[in-house]
Amino acid sequence: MEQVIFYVFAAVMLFAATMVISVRNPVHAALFLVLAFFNAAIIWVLAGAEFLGIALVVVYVGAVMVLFLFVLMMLDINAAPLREGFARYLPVGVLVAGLMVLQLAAVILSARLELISGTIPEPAADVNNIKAIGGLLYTAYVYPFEIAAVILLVAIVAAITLTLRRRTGSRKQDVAKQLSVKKDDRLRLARMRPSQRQGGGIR
Amino acid sequence: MFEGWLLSLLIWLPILGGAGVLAIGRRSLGGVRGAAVVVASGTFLLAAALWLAFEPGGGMQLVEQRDWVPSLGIQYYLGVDGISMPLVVLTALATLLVVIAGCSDAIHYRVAQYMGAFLIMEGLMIGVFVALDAILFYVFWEAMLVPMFLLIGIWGGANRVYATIKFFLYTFLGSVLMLIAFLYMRWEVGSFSVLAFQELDLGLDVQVPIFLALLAAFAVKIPMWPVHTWLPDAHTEAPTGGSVILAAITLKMGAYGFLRYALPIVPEASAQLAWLVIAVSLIAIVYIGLVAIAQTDMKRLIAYSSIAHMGFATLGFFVIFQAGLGGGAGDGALTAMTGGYVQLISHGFISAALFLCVGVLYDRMHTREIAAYGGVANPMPVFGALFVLFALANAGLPGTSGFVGELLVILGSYQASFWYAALAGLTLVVGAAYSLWLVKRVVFGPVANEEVAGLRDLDRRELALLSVLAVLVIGLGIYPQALVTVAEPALVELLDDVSAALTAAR
Amino acid sequence: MIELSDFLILGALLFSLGVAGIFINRKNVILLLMCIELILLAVNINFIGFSAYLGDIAGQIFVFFILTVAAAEAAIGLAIVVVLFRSRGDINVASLDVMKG
Amino acid sequence: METVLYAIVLLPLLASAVAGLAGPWVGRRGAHWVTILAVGIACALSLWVLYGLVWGGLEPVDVTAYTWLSVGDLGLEVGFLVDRLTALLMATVTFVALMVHIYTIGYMHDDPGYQRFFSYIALFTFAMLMLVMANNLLQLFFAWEAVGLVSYLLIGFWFTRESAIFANLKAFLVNRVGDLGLLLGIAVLAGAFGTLHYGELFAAIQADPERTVSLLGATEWRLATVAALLIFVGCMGKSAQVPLHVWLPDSMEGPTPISALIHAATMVTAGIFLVARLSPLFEHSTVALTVVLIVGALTAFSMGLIGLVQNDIKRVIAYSTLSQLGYMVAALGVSAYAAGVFHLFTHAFFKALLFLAAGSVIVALHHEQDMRRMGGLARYMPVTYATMLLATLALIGAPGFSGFFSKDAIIEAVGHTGGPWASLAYWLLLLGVFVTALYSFRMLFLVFHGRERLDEHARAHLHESPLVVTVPLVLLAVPSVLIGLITFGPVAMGDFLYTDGAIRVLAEDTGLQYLAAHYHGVLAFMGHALQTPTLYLALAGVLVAWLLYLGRPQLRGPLTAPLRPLQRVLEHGYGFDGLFNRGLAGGGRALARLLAQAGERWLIDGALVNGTARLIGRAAAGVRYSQTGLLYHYAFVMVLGLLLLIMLFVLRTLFA
Repeated sequence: MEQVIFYVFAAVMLFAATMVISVRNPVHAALFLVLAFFNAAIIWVLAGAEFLGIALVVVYVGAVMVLFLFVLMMLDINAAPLREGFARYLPVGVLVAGLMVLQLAAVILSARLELISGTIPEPAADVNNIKAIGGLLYTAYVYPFEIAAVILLVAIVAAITLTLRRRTGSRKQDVAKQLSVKKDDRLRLARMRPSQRQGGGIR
Repeated sequence: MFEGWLLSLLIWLPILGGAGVLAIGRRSLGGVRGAAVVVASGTFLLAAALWLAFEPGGGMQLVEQRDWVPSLGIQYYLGVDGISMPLVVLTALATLLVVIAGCSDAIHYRVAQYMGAFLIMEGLMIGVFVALDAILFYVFWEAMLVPMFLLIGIWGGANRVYATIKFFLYTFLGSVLMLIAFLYMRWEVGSFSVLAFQELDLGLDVQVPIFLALLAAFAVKIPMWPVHTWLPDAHTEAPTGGSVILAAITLKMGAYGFLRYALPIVPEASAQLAWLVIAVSLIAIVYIGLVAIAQTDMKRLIAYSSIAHMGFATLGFFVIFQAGLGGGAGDGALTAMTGGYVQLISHGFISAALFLCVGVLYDRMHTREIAAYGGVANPMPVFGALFVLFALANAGLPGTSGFVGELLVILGSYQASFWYAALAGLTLVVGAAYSLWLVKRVVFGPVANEEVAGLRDLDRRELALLSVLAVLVIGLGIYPQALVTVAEPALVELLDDVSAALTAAR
Repeated sequence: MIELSDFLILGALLFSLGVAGIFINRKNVILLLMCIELILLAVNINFIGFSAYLGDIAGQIFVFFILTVAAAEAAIGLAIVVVLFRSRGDINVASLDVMKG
Repeated sequence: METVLYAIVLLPLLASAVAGLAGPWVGRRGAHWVTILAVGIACALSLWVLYGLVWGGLEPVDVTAYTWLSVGDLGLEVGFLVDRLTALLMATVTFVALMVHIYTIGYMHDDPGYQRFFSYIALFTFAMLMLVMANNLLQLFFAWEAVGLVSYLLIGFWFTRESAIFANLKAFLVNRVGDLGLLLGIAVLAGAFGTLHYGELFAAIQADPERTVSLLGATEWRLATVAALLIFVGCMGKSAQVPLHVWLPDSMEGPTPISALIHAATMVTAGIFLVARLSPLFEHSTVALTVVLIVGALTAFSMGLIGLVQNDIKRVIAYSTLSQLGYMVAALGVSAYAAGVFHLFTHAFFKALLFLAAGSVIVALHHEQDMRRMGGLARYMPVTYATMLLATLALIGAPGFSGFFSKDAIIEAVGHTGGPWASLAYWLLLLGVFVTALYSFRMLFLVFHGRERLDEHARAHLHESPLVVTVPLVLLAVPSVLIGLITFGPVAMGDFLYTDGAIRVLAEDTGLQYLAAHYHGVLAFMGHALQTPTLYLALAGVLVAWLLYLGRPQLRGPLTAPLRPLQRVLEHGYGFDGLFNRGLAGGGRALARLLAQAGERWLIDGALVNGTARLIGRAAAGVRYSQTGLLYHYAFVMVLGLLLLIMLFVLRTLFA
């Protein structure tokens, strides 16, 4: 039963991935990617990784892919020229991908590694996946966890800095600048020579 | 009193002093000059104290040994023996002279940096001579390139960029190979101590690559034919002081390397490949001597003569294997080795003096072309006399220091082969030809042009500098025993070690 | 029962698709980013598969970190694309040749 | 005794230092007084030493002053060996030097380099004394080079003259070629015996004269021959033997007192001294002695011939010096060391006198040296003329004069030596006598007799030289005439030089020994001369000179016309000068330029150094094309690399 579910979702996922790289419209590609993620999440849940499955949906589908779509739409790229040369590069892509599949298959199917005969055991009913992850994450992996947090922070800062545009000509008020103003900045004393009248004037 | 610290002081006083001079910067020209002279004199006094504290024949002395990077076995390990001590004193002396020479108005651009570079370089060069840890040695060896690079690059002549890059790449390439050799030996011994390296008992198949790696580093520095072409360019472009240090000290570092590293650490490979070094040395003596004749630039000419003279040193060091090494105290090996060593010190004096002389002329006429001069002795009789003296010393006239080394090397190499001696002896003719032809064209003759006629003779500072060197050149020529007493025991020890290693291998 | 090899083959195919996508798409940087997401997903699937197979939860922890980093990468990557678009007016991969020697 | 020796050597050195370094403070008078005083004392002390050694019961001294350098067992020292040979030369050197010092006061009167000159000649005296007093070869080499140095400085004394500085460079370099030989000879001896001390060396050679040395391949050479020949090369350089003679005529660019002191009386005879001093070595090599004989005889004859065609008064005397040096060397070649040294001794006086007299003429004529613009000077300069005549008579070997004894002894000694080479040398030397007489009297007649060919200005100021010039002339004339009569018997014929072992002769039947055995006093020797061709050849030479230059000058043209080609060869000095200047010096410079250009600039710097840099640059330019800057290319390469890597793992781990 589980195997059937796995194959169905796996097939859908591979289809979605194929569409990601082959559709003309990038927005469609993004939507197919969303589909692929959904399927992946289901497969993960099937393998007993409930937390990550949920997280994948929430974080990726909910946040990352929306960001992709947002950027795609915001940039407003016309789709037609973007797909040029698709046919030209297809053989290379297929060749590379095929080679890679062959090699990976050689690894996976090799008898020596004994990967082929392994069966994934049923997840034990009493194990709470989220609890287990939490237990590990906050004890043994607490430092990497903190680092991951910092990485996210840095990513936020970096993304903002990169995209921030200081607009010229906006009449924004800068309080700090107003406060730090000094006399010399505003006032200039001009020294002028008393003009000498030559002829004319009052005698 | 401070014997446990003397070597460290000798290294760090000039370096810190140099930093201090840099700190004075542009604030006070007089302050910079005064401070530089004080630091250099202080270092020289310390070096003099070193000479007095030194006991000839006492092996490694004034040893300082502290951990530096214990995990890698790197130590702060210093010591002097009869081979390194005179070189340390020579370094201190040459730097003092150069700093005093630099107090003239010829150096007016970034004086503090100029002085600072020399003082820092002095400390580093002394470090090269007293380091007994290979990594420490390597650090000093490479670090020393930086001030020299800056000196040529900033205060140099028109073509200085080419010269500096050539200088740097050449020397750097060679020394990287040396580092690899050090790392290999560290792996064998477990520390970087030179003395431990010398105890190593390596097979010939390992010794040969190590020797070649060391040869690459030292041959470039000396420099030996055919990796010598950086020297004429560097000399020509360097300011006077840079040339003096380059010729008087830097070249000696390579020769010192042979004595401290190549010969004692890999004696069998040295014996095996001695023919190569001998051949190259003889080429240096004859071929480079001839090339010197054809030079039209005074500094290039002296640079080529330096190469030829250093050929004598290397000939002396490597002819030992064929000159009856191990045959007792009367063999030619010791004679040749001592000759090579005396040649180092002597060349330090003579080349320094000659470059200072060229500097004197350059300061006045701003050209190094021989053709621009002629009859300089007419307006500058005192200078002319000194220049002739140094040129004659360069030609190896007896009674000057230049003769001692050449004589001993010729006597020693005769024991190896009559033809070595004959080829080396050709320098008597060739050396005289380029030295005296230079004198003829520059010093003698009728006054060549208006500018020469208007030259003024040496001022007091220049006279003092050249007189000191003249006294040293003649003094070493008349009583070389003073130097040999200090160095000979160490050289004998070195020869004994080498011959013992060769006997053991046989 | 799901076999371990099922997971691995799925990951391998997905990975290859991602790589092929990088080659096929030469016009749109955003698509490249998406392909990278695919590749990372393939890796994650392998991790999950092994984690389940070996009963070791640590594999899932790694997936967690990969997700974190991938999210950061996507955010910064998109930011760069935005800047690129602003400065050059398009995001054609083939026109990104400033590094040409 | 030792104190005296130190004083003899060091006084001139000190005086030189005072005159040279403190020149501005001591002034001109100070300079000449201090040097003359020092050399005078040295001369007096030398005479005392000579007297002591001969009559006063002094023993020969061999002391070490200090150890110059000791390396292992090889001790190189500075020390003195004073025996009769040395003492004789010390006396000669200091006496001639003293005369030249005094003479210089007059000769260099107006020269701005007055103090410098005195400093140099005092330094020379020091160096020459060190040379003859050395007790080891190293010190001899020191002094050998030192006299060469002073010679260099003095030839170039007037350093603003191009010809002078050319000549001094040439002199130094040619001498250096000889010095190379000497140094190698020293190396051979030091290498074989481990010592350079004369006594030890000679004892070692005596102990094993057949010792060999291998120079090239397996061939063994006799050590004595190799060492002697190499050392003789040194002698050829310093004593200007063919073909290393080319520097001496040019050295006449120096002031005349120098020509007298250095290039006639003392320095150039150092080579003769050297061979005589090393007689225990040379005696062991017949080959070396034969070479010495041939070279000496050739020089004696060929250089005399060149003297015939010179017009410069100093060059005539210079070639005469060369010729006489050849006589001395030839004497050494037949083991007639005593005769050679004796000729050295007498020659020092009359040749110095000739030069000084010539100098007197030159000064009187305001530095005119061309004999074609002289003539009839005997009237104006009687003292100079008289002394020059005496010196010339001594030179050509007029009976009774000093040169007669010494030269006749040499010719007779060579004549009484057997062997083909000796016969050839004998004939060359005999012809040389004729030539000597011819050029000497040619000079005398051209300068002092005949028509006055002076210009008006010179004639108006013509007068005899002052006392400081003429007194030394007279003082030198006395020994030139008399010294032979007095000393010929003991020095040349007796055992003066043999008793204390200064000179050693191995063979029992040398020509000189034959002469000595048949020697019955000075008068008998002179009488014997009537039966030898020497005297008549000299007379013939004088007569021919008279005929051609005074008696029948109109004959000169027709008589010499067939000899024009020979004359041209002689005027070019057999082409040696050309060979040296163009061939060796020019060739050397061309080679140097070629090496500097082709070897340094093109091969090493161009091809190797900058070539490497260029190659790397080119390679980099090529590789640059691979850096398209296109992302997907990089990605493609990355993936390819990944594929390869996986392939590697696959093959390695799975199918191994």
